[in-house]
Amino acid sequence: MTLKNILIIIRQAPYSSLLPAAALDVLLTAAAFEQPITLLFMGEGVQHLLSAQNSTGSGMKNISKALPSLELYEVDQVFMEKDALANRKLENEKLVLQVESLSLNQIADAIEKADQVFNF
Amino acid sequence: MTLKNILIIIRQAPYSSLLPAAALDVLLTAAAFEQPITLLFMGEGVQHLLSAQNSTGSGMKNISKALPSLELYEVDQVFMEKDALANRKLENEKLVLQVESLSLNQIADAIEKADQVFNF
Amino acid sequence: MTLHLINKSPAKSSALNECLSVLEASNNSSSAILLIEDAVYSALKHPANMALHEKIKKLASPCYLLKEDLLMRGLHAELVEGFTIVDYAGFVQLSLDFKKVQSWS
Amino acid sequence: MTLHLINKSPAKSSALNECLSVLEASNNSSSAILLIEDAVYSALKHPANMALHEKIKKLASPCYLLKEDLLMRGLHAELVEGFTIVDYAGFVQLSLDFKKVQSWS
Amino acid sequence: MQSFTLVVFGAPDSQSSSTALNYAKAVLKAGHHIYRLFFYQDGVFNACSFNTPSQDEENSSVNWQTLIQEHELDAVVCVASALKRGIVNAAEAERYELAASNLRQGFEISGLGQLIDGVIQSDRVVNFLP
Amino acid sequence: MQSFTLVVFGAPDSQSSSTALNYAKAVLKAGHHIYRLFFYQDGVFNACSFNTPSQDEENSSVNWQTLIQEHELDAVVCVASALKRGIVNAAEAERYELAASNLRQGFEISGLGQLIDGVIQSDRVVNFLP
Repeated sequence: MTLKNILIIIRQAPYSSLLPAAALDVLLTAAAFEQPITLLFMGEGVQHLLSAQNSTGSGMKNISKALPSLELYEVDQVFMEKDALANRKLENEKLVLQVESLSLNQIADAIEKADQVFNF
Repeated sequence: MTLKNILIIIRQAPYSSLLPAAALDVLLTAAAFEQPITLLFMGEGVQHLLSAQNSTGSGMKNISKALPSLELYEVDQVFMEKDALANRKLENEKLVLQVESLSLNQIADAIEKADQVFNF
Repeated sequence: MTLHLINKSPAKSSALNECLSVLEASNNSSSAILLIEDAVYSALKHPANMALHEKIKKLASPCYLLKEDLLMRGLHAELVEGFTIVDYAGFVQLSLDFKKVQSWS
Repeated sequence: MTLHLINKSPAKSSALNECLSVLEASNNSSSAILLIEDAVYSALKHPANMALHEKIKKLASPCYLLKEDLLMRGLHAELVEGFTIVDYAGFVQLSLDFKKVQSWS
Repeated sequence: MQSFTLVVFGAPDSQSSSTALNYAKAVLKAGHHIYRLFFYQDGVFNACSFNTPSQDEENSSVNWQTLIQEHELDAVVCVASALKRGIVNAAEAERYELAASNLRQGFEISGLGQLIDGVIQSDRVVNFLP
Repeated sequence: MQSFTLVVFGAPDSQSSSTALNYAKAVLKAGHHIYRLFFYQDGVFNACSFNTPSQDEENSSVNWQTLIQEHELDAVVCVASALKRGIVNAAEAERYELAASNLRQGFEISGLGQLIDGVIQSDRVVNFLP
C-alpha cells in the first residue's frame, strides 16, 4: 500500500469549533490505515493541552481527554508551536501530555515534508 | 399594542454568514408588526451597501438587492457607521442606497434609545 | 443601561474591540460587558490582547467573565486583572440589572 | 511546494497572518497563497491590513485572489497592489502546479 | 418574577446552544419565567428527532426536549429556517411530499412573528448567537 | 489527467459548499477526474433530501445531486457526521427506528476510511473548510 505522510494541525481553540474533534477522528482513521502521522498544535490550538479543563455539566465534548491515549495508536509524533503557550502566559500550566516544541522554521519543514496536510 | 424600538445592526460581511439575511427577515417581520425600526450597518457590514456586487452563478444569495425596497416597508431609519467605508478605501464606490452616517457617539445613543437590539 | 454579551475569541471576531469603541464614545457609563464562551480568552495576558486590556482599564463600565467558561477551558491563574467573575446565576441577574441584553458575534 | 488556501477575512481569523509567519520562517520559497471567499478582503487598503501587506510584499511566494469572489463582493479598483487574480480554472491549475493544497480556516 | 425570551442560533453540538440551555436552566432556577424559546437558523437542528449522536456524546436535542417538557415551555422553531434545513412537521411533510416528519415532540413550527411577539411581550430577549 | 478528492465541510447555504461545487465543476471542465467527493461535518447536510428552501434561494443539495448524477461521481457522506445530524439511509432509519430515510439519491453513507483512501489514491485532496 502507498504510504502518505499526513500532517494534522489543530489551530482552533477548544469548544469553539468541531474541527479539532474532526482532526482527531481523521488522525485515528489514518493510524488505522497505518499511514505515517504527525500531529501539531498551533496558535489557539495549544490550549487543548491544558489539563485543568473541566467541561462537566457543560454538555460539550472535551477532546483533551483523548490525547494521552494517542500513544496507544502508535502516534508518537506530537508537537506544539514554540512560544504559543508562553505568548498566552500559559507556560506554567500543567499539560495533558508532554510534547516537543517546533519553531516556525521547523513547522515550515514539517509542512514541506508532508504529502497531505489537514489543518483544522 | 406595546411599541418597542428595535435596532438592527448588520456587522457581518456579505456571504460570510447567514446572519445578515436573518437580520433583514427580523426587520421585515418587525415592520409588519408596525414596530419602530432602525437599521445600522457597522464594521464589515457596510460592504453590503456596495452596488457592484455580482453573485450570478455563485449560488449565494445577494441581500443588497433587497435594500433599495426597504422604503416600501416604511423602514426609513437606515444608517451606516461613519468612516467604515473610508477606512476600507471604499468611499468612492457606488452604493445601493444613500444612507446617513453615524459617529460612534451617535451609535452609542441609538443603542441606548433602543428597547431591543439585534446585532447580527 | 445595556449588558453587552460577547462570545467570540478576539482572534476570531472584532466584536469586543468594536463594542469597546462604542462604549468609549458613549456619554453614558451605565453599561457593562459580559464575556462568555471563547470571549473569555480576551482575559489572557496575550500580547495581542494588550490594546483591548488598555481600553477596558480606562472604561467606566465593568467587564465580567463567565466562570463556567473559564473552568471548561482550564483557565485559572493567568488572567489579567480588572475582570469580575460571575456564574450562570450571576449572568441571569446581570441580564435583569440592565435594561436590555445586546449580543455581539 | 504547497498551495496555501485561505478562506476567512483577516477580521475573523488569524489564518493569513499565521500562514505568512510560517512562510517567512521557511527556507523554501516555492510555495504560494490563494485567498478565496472572505479572505479576498485581505487585499483592501484597510489600515488593519497594513501589517499583512508588508509581510506579503517581502515574501518571495506569490499571492493570488479568486476573481469570482472579488466580483461577488463588488470589489474592483480599491485593492492593494501585489496580488494576482485567477478564476476557478486558474484555481484548479494552481492546485496542480504545487505538490499539495493546504487549507487554513 | 421576570419573563424571558431566548433566541437559540446554534446547532446541537455548538457552544452557543449549550450556553442557551444552561442559561435557560438558570433562569428557571432563579424563579423567573421563560415566555418563549425561539429556535432560529442552525438552532432549528435542536428540534430534529433523527439525531443519533454516538454514545460518548450528549444529545443536546434530547436535553432541550427534556427541559421543554418538564417545564411546559413554549418552544417555537422558525418555519423558514426549518424548511430550508429539512426539518418538517407532519403537515409540511405531507405538503412537500416527504417520507416523514422529523420534528421532535415538544417543539412547534411557526413564523418569525413569534420572535417579534417575544420582543413585545417579555421583559428580556437574549440572543445566543452562533 | 489528474485525480482529485474534495472534502466538503460546509452546509448547503454556506459559502464553502458553494466554492467546493464551483471548484468541482472547474476540475471536470479542465478534463480532470474526481475520484471522490467526501461530505464531512456540516457538509453532510448537502445530502439531506428533506431540504426545501424558499423559491428565491438555490437548493444547493439539488445542485450537488445534479453534478453527481451527470458525472457519475462517487459521493460519500461521513456516517458519524450524518447520524449525529439526523441524516440516515434506509438501513440506519430501520436500525435506529426512525420513520424514514432522508438521504438524497446519488449520495452514499460510509466511514472516514473513505477519506483516507482518497488521500492515498488521488493526486490532490482539497479541503473546503467551513
